[in-house]
Amino acid sequence: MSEVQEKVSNVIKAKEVDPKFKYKMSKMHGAEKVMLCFQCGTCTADCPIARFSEFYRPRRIARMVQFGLKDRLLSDKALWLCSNCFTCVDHCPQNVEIAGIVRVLRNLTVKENKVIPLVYTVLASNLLKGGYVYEIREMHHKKRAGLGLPPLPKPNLEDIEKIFQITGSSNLLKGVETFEKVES
Amino acid sequence: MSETKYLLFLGCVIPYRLSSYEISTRKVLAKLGVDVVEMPEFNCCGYPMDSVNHDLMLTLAARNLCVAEKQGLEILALCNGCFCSLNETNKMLKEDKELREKINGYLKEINMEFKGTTEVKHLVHVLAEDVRFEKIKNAVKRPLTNLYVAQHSGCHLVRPTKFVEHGDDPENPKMLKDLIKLTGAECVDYQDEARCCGNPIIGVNEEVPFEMAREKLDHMRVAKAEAMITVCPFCHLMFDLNQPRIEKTFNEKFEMPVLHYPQLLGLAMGFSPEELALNTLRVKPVKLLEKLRTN
Amino acid sequence: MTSYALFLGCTIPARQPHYELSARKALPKLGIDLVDLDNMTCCAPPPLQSIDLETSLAIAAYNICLAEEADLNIVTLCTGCFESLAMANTMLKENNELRERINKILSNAGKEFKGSKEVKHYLQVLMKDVGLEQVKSQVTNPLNNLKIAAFSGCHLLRPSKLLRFDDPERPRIFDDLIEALGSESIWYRNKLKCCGGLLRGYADDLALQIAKEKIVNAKKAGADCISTLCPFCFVALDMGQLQIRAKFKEEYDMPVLHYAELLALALGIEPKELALESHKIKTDKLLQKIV
Amino acid sequence: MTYEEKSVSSKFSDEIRHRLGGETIAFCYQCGTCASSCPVAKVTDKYNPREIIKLSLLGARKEIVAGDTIWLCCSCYNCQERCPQEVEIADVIYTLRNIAIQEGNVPDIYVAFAEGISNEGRIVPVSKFAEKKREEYGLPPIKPANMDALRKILQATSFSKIQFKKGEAQ
Amino acid sequence: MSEVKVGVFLSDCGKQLSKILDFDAIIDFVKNVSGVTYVARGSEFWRGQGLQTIVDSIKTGKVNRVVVAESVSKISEITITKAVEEAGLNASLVDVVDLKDHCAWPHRDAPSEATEKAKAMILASIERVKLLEPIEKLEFPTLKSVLVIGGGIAGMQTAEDLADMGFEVHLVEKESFLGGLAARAVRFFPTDDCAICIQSPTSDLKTVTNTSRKCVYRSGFSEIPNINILTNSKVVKVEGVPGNYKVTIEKKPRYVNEKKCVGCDLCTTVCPIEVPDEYNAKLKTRKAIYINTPLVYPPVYVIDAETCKFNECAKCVEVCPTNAIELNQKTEQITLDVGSIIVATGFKEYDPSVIKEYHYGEYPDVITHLELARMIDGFGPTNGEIIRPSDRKPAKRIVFVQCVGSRDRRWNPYCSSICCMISLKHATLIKEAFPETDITICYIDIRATGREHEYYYEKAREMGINFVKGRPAEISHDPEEKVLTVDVEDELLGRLLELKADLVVLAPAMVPAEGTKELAEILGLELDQDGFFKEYNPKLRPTETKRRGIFLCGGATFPKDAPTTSLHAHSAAVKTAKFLTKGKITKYQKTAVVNEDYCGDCEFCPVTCPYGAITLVPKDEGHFVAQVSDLLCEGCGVCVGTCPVGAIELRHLRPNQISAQMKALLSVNGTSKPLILAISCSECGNAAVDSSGMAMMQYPANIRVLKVPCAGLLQVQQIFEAFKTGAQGVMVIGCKPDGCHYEVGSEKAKRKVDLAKILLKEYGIEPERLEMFNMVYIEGDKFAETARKMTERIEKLGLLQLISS
Repeated sequence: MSEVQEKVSNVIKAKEVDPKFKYKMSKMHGAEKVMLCFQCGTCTADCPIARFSEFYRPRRIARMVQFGLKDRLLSDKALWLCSNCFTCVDHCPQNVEIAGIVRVLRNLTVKENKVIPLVYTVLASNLLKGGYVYEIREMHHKKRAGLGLPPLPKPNLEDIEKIFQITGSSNLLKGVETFEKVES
Repeated sequence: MSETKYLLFLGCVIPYRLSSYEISTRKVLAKLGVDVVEMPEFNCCGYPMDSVNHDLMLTLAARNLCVAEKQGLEILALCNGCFCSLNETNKMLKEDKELREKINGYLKEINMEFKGTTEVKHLVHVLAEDVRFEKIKNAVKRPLTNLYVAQHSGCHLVRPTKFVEHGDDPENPKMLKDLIKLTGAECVDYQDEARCCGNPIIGVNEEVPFEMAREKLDHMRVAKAEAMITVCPFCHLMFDLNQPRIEKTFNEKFEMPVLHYPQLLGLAMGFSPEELALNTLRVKPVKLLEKLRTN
Repeated sequence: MTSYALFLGCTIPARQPHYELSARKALPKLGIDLVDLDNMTCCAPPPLQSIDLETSLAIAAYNICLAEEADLNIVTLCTGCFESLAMANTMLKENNELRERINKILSNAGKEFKGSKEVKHYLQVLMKDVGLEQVKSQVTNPLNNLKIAAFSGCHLLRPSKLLRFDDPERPRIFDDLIEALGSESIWYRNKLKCCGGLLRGYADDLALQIAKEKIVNAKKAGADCISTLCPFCFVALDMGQLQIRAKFKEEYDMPVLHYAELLALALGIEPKELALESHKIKTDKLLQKIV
Repeated sequence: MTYEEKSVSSKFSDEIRHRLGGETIAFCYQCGTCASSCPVAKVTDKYNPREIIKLSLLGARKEIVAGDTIWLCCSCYNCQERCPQEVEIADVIYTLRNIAIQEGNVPDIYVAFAEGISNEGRIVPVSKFAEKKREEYGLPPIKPANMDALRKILQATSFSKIQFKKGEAQ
Repeated sequence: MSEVKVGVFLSDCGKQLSKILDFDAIIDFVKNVSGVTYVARGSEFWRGQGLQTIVDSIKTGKVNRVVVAESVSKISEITITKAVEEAGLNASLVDVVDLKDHCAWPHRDAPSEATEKAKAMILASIERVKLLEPIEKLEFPTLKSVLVIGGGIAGMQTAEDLADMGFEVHLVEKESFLGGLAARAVRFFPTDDCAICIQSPTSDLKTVTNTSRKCVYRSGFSEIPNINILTNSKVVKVEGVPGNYKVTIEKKPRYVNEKKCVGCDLCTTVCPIEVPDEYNAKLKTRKAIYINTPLVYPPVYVIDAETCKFNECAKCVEVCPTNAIELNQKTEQITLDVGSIIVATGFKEYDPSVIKEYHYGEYPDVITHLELARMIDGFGPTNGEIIRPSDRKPAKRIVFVQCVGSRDRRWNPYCSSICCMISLKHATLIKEAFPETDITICYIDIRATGREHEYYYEKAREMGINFVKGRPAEISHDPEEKVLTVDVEDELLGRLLELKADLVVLAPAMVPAEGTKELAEILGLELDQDGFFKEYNPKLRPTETKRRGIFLCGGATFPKDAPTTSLHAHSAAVKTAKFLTKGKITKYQKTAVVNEDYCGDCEFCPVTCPYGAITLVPKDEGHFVAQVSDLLCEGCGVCVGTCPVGAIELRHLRPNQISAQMKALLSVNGTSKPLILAISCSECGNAAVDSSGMAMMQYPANIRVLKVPCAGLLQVQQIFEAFKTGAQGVMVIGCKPDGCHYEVGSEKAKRKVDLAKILLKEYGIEPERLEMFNMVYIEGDKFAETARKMTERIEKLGLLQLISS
């Protein structure tokens, strides 16, 4: 049954569309110019990821934002395939920051859909625990000393904790659902 | 006789996995008379958290900037990712008053304030623009003639151009190339030099980054490079640590040693391979060292 | 009496005796004499066109040659047959080069396409030869209470450039003929859209989705039954309903009748003479409404 | 659908244009009227007439001919009717199928059609049961096709050169 | 006529030519030609001392025919002709031959062969001038008045320009009010200006301030002293010739005296008849006596004769305070004498109801841009509100559909060029006024190629207007939800969309205005493949037509935006002024002339003449003979080539001159190669010969060039004559068929050549000896190569054996 329903949704019906979405997006830091995109496709042609993945198409992401396909976008795991190389940002003839748009969409996915790749929760918890996004263990410190390197700077864990709280990030990550892999 | 002094920002990956980069950098900088000061306190640059929450990234980065401002020093970043987030945040907060107020609102909670009095530099910028070529050239004691290497500057050293003001060409980065030439080695041109290594998405997908890195390795091999030179721990991991797995996945052999730039420079300045921690590389530069010995 | 060479095609004689019976009984009542010719073969419909277009044109032309030899125009019941034959007829009449090419092939079978005959669908014959008024006047059992969702099928109308049957976006002929029987021909959403029948056999899921939408639209518009002209549409919508029930767990109970059957009923032919039991969706309730 | 050929070439579209039914393909300017007219495209994203034409024009011969998308057209001619450039889209699809079949990419159901036509002259064979039923209903016996003439026709066209084998195509 | 005395003036181009050609031998040869009385050699003859030599020899009576060997690239023909005329000799008794580019330079590798060819060339020129006859200068008076057809922005602008320049202008408009399509469109892109704004007249009007622009109604346009506005009028007949046309106008009654009506609106308050207002897209009603909007010109009411009950009712007559209403007005016939006519009839929206899947005309909420424009107009039927016509509720979701009936091979294959911008304009205007409106534009390509147009597109995106790349398949109506559904594929998403809309706005093709075809027939103008008036040459002679004195401007030639229309209108005004301003047309009688004794009853030449210069006039006993208008004839000679009986000739190139030149050109060979005659037109063909020489591209000297005005002048018998006279091969060189300077000449020549080939075969001569080529100036290399190849071809064929008859 669900298989059939999914197929019917091949046609985008008017009710799926959130015409206000693009305005909301254009107020977010990094996605301001999304409405200027005229779909030339330079970003996709430039994209090193798109060369090897048929799911990740930056132009299509911009189009979906313009059209207001918020739900489809936020449940699209391909968003997490952007490698942040900024080639698209540099080459866009309309100065649309596609990588910025993708970042905003990722933020929204975390905030509204409460979904995030597992790796980010791991990095975040490391950061909260030790100030570094990777777990620096005793072994690392010993090794450094052995190599004649100075001791690592001490993290201010209190501040980090606070920053997580005031920026709302702690709440964002609370009860978030995780997944491990994104298909390419 | 130190003329230049920076606050060294190590980031997370280097202490976790790539001491070789840190060791070689410290050795080389000391000899070039660059003074590095350790961060009095540290937190992650914020880059990995950008996807989670943009404000979080900005605030984490700004906190580091505040620490530097307090010290009255410019930041020297070794990692492209750290450079990107710190530099970008620094530029944005300086230019965008509204954003600055918002972030300062957060910082107030931890008794800090971003003032916009410092700068962020990458190791490459410090060497090329502050130390200057002349000085480096003079420090080269054992020119690495007859050695052919390929450079990989990585994305965040040159992009987005909007925030990187060091005059390097994002389509064809030259700074690192010029620095390599100072060591006496030849820097070969290869196809798509400015393309990404793929590392940032390795946490969610391995197939695509492996394909990307393989393609780059292939292009370098075609250009007859004997080693690859990086200036970013992420790129280095992608090509060095993952090289055996890439070889296995695609059933090809590259055996391409990947050196941090300070390792290359260090060799030219007369340090021994051991002093530069060349032995800790995954792809052993056996042939390369052999060649240098017989040179 | 006007005589026509009856082109039955493959599906009707093999699977839909109710269609053939009703046509064979109703049409002569209106002065149309149906002649069965020897040697007729497949009309070379889309599936065969998909295999090789040239071959199908040659086969279609072969059938037309038989009619030319018998000096009769062709009438078809199936719209698929109508499309293949009428399309070939027009193409060969108007394109000299193509005609020569096909005639070269036909010469192997001792035939030559001359282009002297017409290919008509029986609705055209009713409309042009018999006339709407004459049909009306022969109706003894008007189907007054029925709301009928006419579904002409694609190949009666399209490609309009070659078939020249009716306006492809605003067809009227079928509806007028339904109304001549005393019923109401209703409008429903996507009336002119395909039933998906040709996907049956290799893309059944898609075919059923398309058919389902048609039935739903007809039902929504208050239809008592769907009327078809093409045996493929009939299968897609009649048999299709059973498959839809199995797959989607949805029941529509929408009778599907060929126009010839409705015509036969209106002309006073007894239902039991028409083999209506070969319908998958039973027509009993509908018949009660008529009588 | 992703386009996998490394370069763009007009070889394939030339081939199509020179075949019966494929003449009009190059007029296409990708307005998409066909796709939005298509009942099949409405229910599946596997089939899109505009994309098939674009890929053909770009020269993705292998992808089109060996793929299964071309078999999803249900020949309703809606696209052809509405095309502002008068591209005979349904006919172009037939042409693509003709090419595919010639190259041995024959869906099983077409093998059955072909067998029907070459053995009995009908694509839907009449069973003994149906014959009997007809008699009961008082319908005349079915007249057989002239298989001799038909075989000669099939021999004279490229039909005879096609290899029909079940289970060949994916 | 007195004795022929030919003077031959040989320029050696500062001794450059004498390095190749043996001038002494040439002079010896020329001196011995009969009729030559004077030979001079110099370094140049087209100016200065050299030119004075020619003048002196004429003045002293030494010569009365002039042959000059001079490079034509120095405009020598013009200066020499002028000097000769001033010296008292008829200007047409001169021939200039180009020894440099046609002989010395292309044959510099074979000097002795070139010298022989030079002799033949000069001989041909001498033989021709001996046969030349004096040609008179003609004058035709022209009237200083202009008829402008069409009162839209193009017509008003051009009328204003001309009136300002002092011409008497009659502006004829078929509707009751001026303004045309533009007035209904309300605003223009890309400036969002009012459509009723025009450039204000610059003539000396004391009452009007001269600012850069003004609303039509306060521009004072109608008060320019020499402008005569005729509304409700159309042209029914045009007679006469350029400079002197007699035009018949039919003026329908307005039933309201324009001079008395004060526009008080009392009449409409009493009028009992109410009908849907077509002008306002039927979104409101109007009375039988009405005015389109308050801002129109003339601001005078009009009675709709189809609905008014006239004297049965006459309530308006009773109430009118100025007795302006005159129900007994009748249709008038007005005749005007004008020197020139400007067609500014514009274009209109195509009726999209033929595209049935869009249901225009069936669903009231499917409308066109012009109808939408009426809603956007603050003075319009909805006071600027955008509504659904079906229930007059505000339209919150609007879908625009581009290319409705244009770029569509079933209806109009061309791109109407302005609709993309109209949609952007309307979308942004609506979005500005009602930001909550959701607007989607479905397009195939957005064409924003004009100045500032891209900014418009950018602005539209920035405002949040949706763009869907895809042409909708169908618009359907959901009676329950009372909304329209637009089925479209968003190609860039690769998805099918079902857009819901309160209002669907179609952007129909723009097609020629009503009555274009009829007017073209009245004026004898050609229409292009899309039905618009055809310009003479869109690049070089825009706004002109093949009929001299008749000009075009604005949308009558193709859909145009307002700035382009304006530009076009100014251009037409300048062209018209240039044509009329001298009060006369002066030209040499270098025209065709008919020998009435041979001519009779066939229609070949009048049909063929590209200028309509030939008419058939009755002669005795019901026979007709052709008559050439010296005014209209351009002297190309296409008629000469067409005449089956040789009854028509050019005064300046009679057949005997051609024969004499052929004979002379083929009299001397001097090379070992077979002689080939290249008959070239004076335009592109000869330019190709020139340019090959200028670039010193080498070809053999056996190629002899005979220049004619147009290749279309050629007759089949002349090709035979060439072979008879000794040519082993014949090349015909003309312009490219679509670039022929006389429209049809090149094409006619090709037909002659094809026919001649068939006949040659009949006579046993290889048809390969004859070939037609089309070349232009930049193809000098092609000429040289063709000449070489043709020589090789003829060499292979061997000597031509003619059975002398």
